[in-house]
Amino acid sequence: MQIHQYDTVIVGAGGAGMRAAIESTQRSRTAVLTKLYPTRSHTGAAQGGMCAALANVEEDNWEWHTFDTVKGGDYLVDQDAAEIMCKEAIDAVLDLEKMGLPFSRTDQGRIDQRRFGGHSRNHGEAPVRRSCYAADRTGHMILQTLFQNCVKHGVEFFNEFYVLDLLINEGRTAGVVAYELATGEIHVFQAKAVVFASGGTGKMFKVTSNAHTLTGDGQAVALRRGLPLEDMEFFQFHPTGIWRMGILLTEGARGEGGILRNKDGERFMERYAPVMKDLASRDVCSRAIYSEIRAGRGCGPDGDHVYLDLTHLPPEQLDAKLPDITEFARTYLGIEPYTDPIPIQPTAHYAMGGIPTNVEGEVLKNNTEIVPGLYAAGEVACVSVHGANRLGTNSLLDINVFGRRAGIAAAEYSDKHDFVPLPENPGALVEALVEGLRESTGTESVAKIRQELQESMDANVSVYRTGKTLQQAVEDVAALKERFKNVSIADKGSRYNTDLLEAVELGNLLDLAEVLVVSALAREESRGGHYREDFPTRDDVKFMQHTMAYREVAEDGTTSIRLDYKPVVQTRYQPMERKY
Amino acid sequence: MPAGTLYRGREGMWSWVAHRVTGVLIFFFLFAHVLDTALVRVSPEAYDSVIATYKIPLVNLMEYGLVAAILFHALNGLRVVAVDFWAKGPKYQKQMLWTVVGVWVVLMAGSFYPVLEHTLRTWFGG
Amino acid sequence: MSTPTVETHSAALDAVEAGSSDLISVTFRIRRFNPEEHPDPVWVDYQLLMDPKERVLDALNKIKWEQDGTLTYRRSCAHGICGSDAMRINGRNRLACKTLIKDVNPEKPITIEAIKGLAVLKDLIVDMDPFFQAYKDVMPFLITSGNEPTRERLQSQADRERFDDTTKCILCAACTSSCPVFWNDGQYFGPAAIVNAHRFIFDSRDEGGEQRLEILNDREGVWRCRTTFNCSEACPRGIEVTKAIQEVKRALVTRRF
Amino acid sequence: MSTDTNDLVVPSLQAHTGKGLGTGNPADAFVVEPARARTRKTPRRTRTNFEMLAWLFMRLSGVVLVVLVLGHLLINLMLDGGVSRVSFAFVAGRWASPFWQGWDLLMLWLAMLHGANGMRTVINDYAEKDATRLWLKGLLGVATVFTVLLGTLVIFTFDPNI
Ligand SMILES: Cc1cc2nc3c(=O)[nH]c(=O)nc-3n(C[C@H](O)[C@H](O)[C@H](O)COP(=O)(O)OP(=O)(O)OC[C@H]3O[C@@H](n4cnc5c(N)ncnc54)[C@H](O)[C@@H]3O)c2cc1C
Ligand code: HEM
Ligand code: SF4
Ligand code: F3S
Ligand code: FES
Repeated sequence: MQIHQYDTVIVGAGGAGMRAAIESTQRSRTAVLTKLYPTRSHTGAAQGGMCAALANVEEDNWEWHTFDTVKGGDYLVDQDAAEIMCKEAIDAVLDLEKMGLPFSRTDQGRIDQRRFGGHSRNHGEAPVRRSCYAADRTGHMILQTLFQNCVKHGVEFFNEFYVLDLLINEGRTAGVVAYELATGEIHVFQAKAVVFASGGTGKMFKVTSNAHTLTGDGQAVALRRGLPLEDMEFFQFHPTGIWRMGILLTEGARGEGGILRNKDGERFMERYAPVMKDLASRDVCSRAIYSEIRAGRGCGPDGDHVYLDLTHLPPEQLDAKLPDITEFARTYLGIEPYTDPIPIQPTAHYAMGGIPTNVEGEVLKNNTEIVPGLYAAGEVACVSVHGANRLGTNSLLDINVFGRRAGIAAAEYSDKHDFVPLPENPGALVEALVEGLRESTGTESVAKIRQELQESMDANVSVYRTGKTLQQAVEDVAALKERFKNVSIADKGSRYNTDLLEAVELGNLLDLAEVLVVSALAREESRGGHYREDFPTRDDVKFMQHTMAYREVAEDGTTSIRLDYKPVVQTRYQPMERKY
Repeated sequence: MPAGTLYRGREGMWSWVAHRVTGVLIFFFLFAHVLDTALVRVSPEAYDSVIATYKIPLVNLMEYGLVAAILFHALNGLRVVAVDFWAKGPKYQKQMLWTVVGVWVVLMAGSFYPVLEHTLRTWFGG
Repeated sequence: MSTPTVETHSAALDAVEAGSSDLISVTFRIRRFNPEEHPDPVWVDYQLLMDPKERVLDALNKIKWEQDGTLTYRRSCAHGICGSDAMRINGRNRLACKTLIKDVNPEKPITIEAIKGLAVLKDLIVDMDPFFQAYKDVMPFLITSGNEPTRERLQSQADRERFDDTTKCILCAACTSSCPVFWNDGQYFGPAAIVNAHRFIFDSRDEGGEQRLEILNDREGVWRCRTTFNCSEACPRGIEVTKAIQEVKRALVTRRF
Repeated sequence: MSTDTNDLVVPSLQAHTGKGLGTGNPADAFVVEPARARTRKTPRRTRTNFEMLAWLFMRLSGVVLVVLVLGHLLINLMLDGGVSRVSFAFVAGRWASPFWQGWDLLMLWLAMLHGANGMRTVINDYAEKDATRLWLKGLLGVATVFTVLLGTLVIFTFDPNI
C-alpha cells in the first residue's frame, strides 16, 4: 500500500474532472485520479452541442434558457442552480473558445449555433438556435481542449487508477483509496478536498449510449459511505439510439432538420408536440416512439423501431454538420443515410440523479448539511439543474459550469484547511473487497449477472414503467445482489486485472440499480423521464420534491434503502402543464 | 522477427521498402563502380580487364538488375518528391505508384535487349 | 415535408431490418502475453459463434465473458470515439470496435495482437506513456499573446476548415504504432504528435506555430517521416495523416503557414 | 506475415491456467520487443536546420540525378552496343570533353552525397545502440569522403596517354 498526499484530489478526468483540475491545479497541489486515460472519457462521445444564450445568430437571453431548462426538467429543477448555470453558460462557452476549442463558425466568424430539443425563444414560442457546436463532435472537442489545457497547466494525472473508496474522518473528508490497474497495488490519497467527477451509470441498461466504463463508481462509493443519492429514478432515454446497438445519433440531427417517421412514413411527432415537433424534449419524443411501436406503427419485421430520416437534407449539409453520425450508420448498419432512413430506438442515456450537491459543488449529507471538503460535479452529481429530464446540451454545460465551480471551491477549501488525519487502516475496505473477489471460489459469473441485470432493467425500468414492472425489477435486483455474493473471477493476477475490476463495477451497478428501482417504485406519479403508466399524471402536491435515498446497514449486516425527500427550490417559475 | 507480428502495410509501405532496398543496393554498387573506374588511372589494361568482367553474362544480368533498381528508385523518387511538394500528392500517391510501376515495366522491357545485347549475342550468336 | 420514405428502401436497409441470425463460426487467434505467468507471448485460438455484422470488440468481450476471463484489453466507448482499443487485426492497426467481423475475412482465423513499437504489458495492453510524452512535447494547446478578448476570437469558416481534419484525432496511437520509423526508433515523435501539432500550427488563432515548427525541426521530428502512408491507412478517424505531415514539412521549408 | 501461425498455436484450454505456459511451444521463444522509449530528456533540440537541409538536398539531388544517372546508363549500357563497347578508349573519348567531365563529376558528387545521406538515414533507423550507430556512421563518412575524392581525382587527372 502506498500513501500519497495532495491538497486536492479529483476523481475522474472527463469534462467535469478536467475543468475542475484546470482551476484547482492553479490554486493548489492537485492530483487527478482516473480509471481511463483522460481522453478516453465518455464526454468525448457527446455530439450535439452545448447551449448558451450567446445570441450570435438570433435573439436570445439566459432567462429564456433558464425557463426551458426548468420546464424541460418538469419543474423538479432547483431554479437557483438553473439560473446560475444558464447565466454562466455564456462565459463557459467563451472560456472554452479561448482555450482553443474549434467551434463551428457563422459567416461572420462567430461561434455558430443551432437548434436543439426543448430550447425555445420567449418561453416556448418557437425553436431557437442556442446550441454551440463543433460539427457533431462537440464533446470530443471539449474533452480534447480540456486535456490540452491540462497539459498546458501541468496537471498531475494518475491514469488507470480506480477509486474504490472515500475516506471520511471526524465528519470531514480525509481522502480516497484507489486501485492501480497496472500493478494491482492499493494507493491511499490523503487530501484536504476531494472532487468526484466520475460520470454516469448507463451500463445498468442493455441498450445504452453509454460506454462500458460508465458504471457509477462514484455514486456507489458515496452511497456505501452513508451519503444519500438524489433523484436516481430519473434516467433519461434518448430517442435516437441506433436500433439494438444504442449508439447515439445526436439530437443535432433533428436540429438540422431530421425527422422521425413511423412505418407509414408519417411524421408522427406532429401529433405529440404540435409546436416543437421533432424538437420536443427527449422524454416526450421517447414516449412518442414507444407509443407508435405499441400502436403497431413501428418499422421492420418486428415493428420494434422507427426511423430517423435525413434523406431530404442535402448531402453537403450532412457532411459538414453531421459527419460522425452518418459514418456510424455506414459502419455499423451498412446503410447510406443520404438515401436511407436510419432505424432507431430510444437508448438509455443519462442519469439526472446522483450525489446531491449545492451550487458550489459541495456534497450534501442530508437535506441541509454538507460534508466539509467533499465536492462533486458532472453526471455523477445532482445539483439539480436537470430535474426530472435533462435538456439536450445542458450536460456539457453542467460539466463546464459546475466542474469549474467545484474546482475553485475545492482548491479554496484546501487552501484554508488542514489535512484530516487518515482513519486507522485506511485501505482496509478496498483490500477486503479486492481480496474477497480474488479468493472467491463461487460459481456465479460476472458477465451473466450483468447481462441479467441489464435485461431486467431494459424490460422493467425503461421509458414506460408500472408498479408491477418496478416490483419485478426490485425482486430481480435483490436476487442478483444475492447471487453476486457468490461470484468468482478467472484472473487471479495483479497485473492489469480487468476481470477483477469488471466484478467491482458490477457490484456498483447492482447497488445503484437497487436505489433506482426503489426510488422509482415510491414515486407514484409521472414526471419527466419517469413515466408511470399506473400514475400517468404529475402530482405536484405529493411529489414536487427530490428523492433522497440512503443505504442503511442493519445490525445483522443486511442493507436496505431508506427514502427521504427534499424540497425543490423555486424562484421565478410556477409549475405549469408541460406542452411542446 | 516472430511469425505473425509483421505489419501488413499497403502500397505505401512496400514501395518504401523497395525504395530503401534499391537505394542501399545502388549505393554499394556506386562505391564499387568508382573504385573500378579509378583503375583508368592505373593502366588501360587494368581497366579493360575489369570492364571485361562486366561483360560476363552473369554480371551482365546483374547489370540488368541494377538498371531495374535504379529505374525503380529514380521513378519512385520522383513520386516521393511529388508527395512532398505537390498539395494533392498524398491523395494520389497510390495512383502515382501504379504509374511508376507501369513506366518501370515499359522501360525494363525496352532496355531488355539493349542492356543484355552482349550476353544475348554471346549466348545466341548473331 | 411528410413524404413517406418507406417505399424507397434500399436492399441494405431491408437486410439490416431483417436482422441476420446466421451465426458463423470464427476463430480468433490472439497473441497473449502475461509476464506474471510466462515470460514469452503465445498465440491462443478461440472458437466463437458470431454474427458477422458484429464488431471484433464484441468477439473479444464474448471471449472474456464466456470463455477466458483472463483476456485483457482496453475498451470503453465501443463506437470508435475514445481511442482505447487500437490493436493489430490480421496484421493491420484498427480499432476493434470499428471493425466488423465480416470485413476481416472470418473464413480464416482472425489474428489479433498488440500494436507495435510500444512495450506490451499484458495481452493487448501496451505502455502508452511514451506516446503521450511525444504528444505533450509538441505543446498541444492554444498559444496566444496579448489581452484576451471579451467575446470569442473571430475565425472565418475557411480558417476553421483549414485544420478541421486534424482536430478529429482521438489519440488512439494506431498511426504512430503503424509507422516503420517509429518501430525502429521510439524517439521519433510519430505521426500522432505531428497531427496534433498541425492542429495548432494551422489554427488562425494560434501564435505558437514557430515554436512548434522548431520542435518538429528536431532530428526526431518531421524529417524522419519516410512517407510510408501506414499512418494514413491506419487512422480510424480517416485523418489524412501523411498530408498533415507534408503540410508541416512544407511550412518548415517555406516558413509560411 | 500474419497468415501462417498454425504450428505456433496452443489450444485455449492450456492457456492461462495460472500455472504458466511452459509448454515447449515454439511461440515461447518470442520476445515482446519494447521500443526505445521517449524519455523526459527528449526532445533534444538540435536547433539547426541540418535535417531539413538534408531532406531538401535528397529531393533536389534526386531530381537532378534522374537526368544524370539515366543519361549515364543510356550511354554506357544501352546505346549502340551497350556494355560491349565500353573500354579504356571509350572512357578516354568521353572524358576528352569538359562537358562529359562535368557531367560525371556532378553525378559522382550528387550520387555519393545522396547515397551517403540515405545510408545515414538507414543507419539511424536500424542501429540499436548509440555506439554501433556512431561506428557505422564513422565508417560511412570515411568511405564516402574517400570515394568522392578518389573519383574527383580520377576525372581531373585522367590521362588518356598512359
Ligand atoms: C453518446 C452521448 C452523447 C451525448 N451528447 C451530449 C450533448 O450533445 N450535449 C450534452 O450536453 N450532453 C451530452 N451527453 C451527456 C454528456 O456528455 C455527459 O453527461 C458528460 O460528458 C459527463 O461528463 P463527466 O465529466 O461527468 O463524466 P465522463 O466524461 O463520463 O468522465 C468520467 C470520468 O471519471 C473517471 N472515473 C469513473 N469512475 C472512476 C473511478 N472509480 N475511479 C477513477 N476515475 C473514475 C473516468 O475515467 C472518466 O475520466 C452525451 C452523452 C452521451 C453518452
Ligand atoms: C536516379 C535518381 C534518384 C532519385 C530521383 C532519388 C530519389 C530519392 C529520394 C527522394 C530519396 C528520399 C526518400 C525519402 O526520404 O523517403 C532517396 C533516398 C535514397 N536514395 Fe535516392 N534517388 C536517386 C538516385 C540514387 C542513387 C544513385 C543512390 C545511390 C548512391 C541513391 C541512394 C539512396 C538511398 C540510400 C536513399 C535512402 C533510402 C531511405 O532512407 O529509405 N539514390 N532517393
Ligand atoms: S491521427 Fe488517427 S490514428 Fe493517429 S492517433 Fe489520431 S486518430 Fe489515432
Ligand atoms: S507511417 Fe510513418 S513514415 Fe511517415 S507517412 Fe506515416 S509517419
Ligand atoms: S472502445 Fe472506444 S474507440 Fe474502441
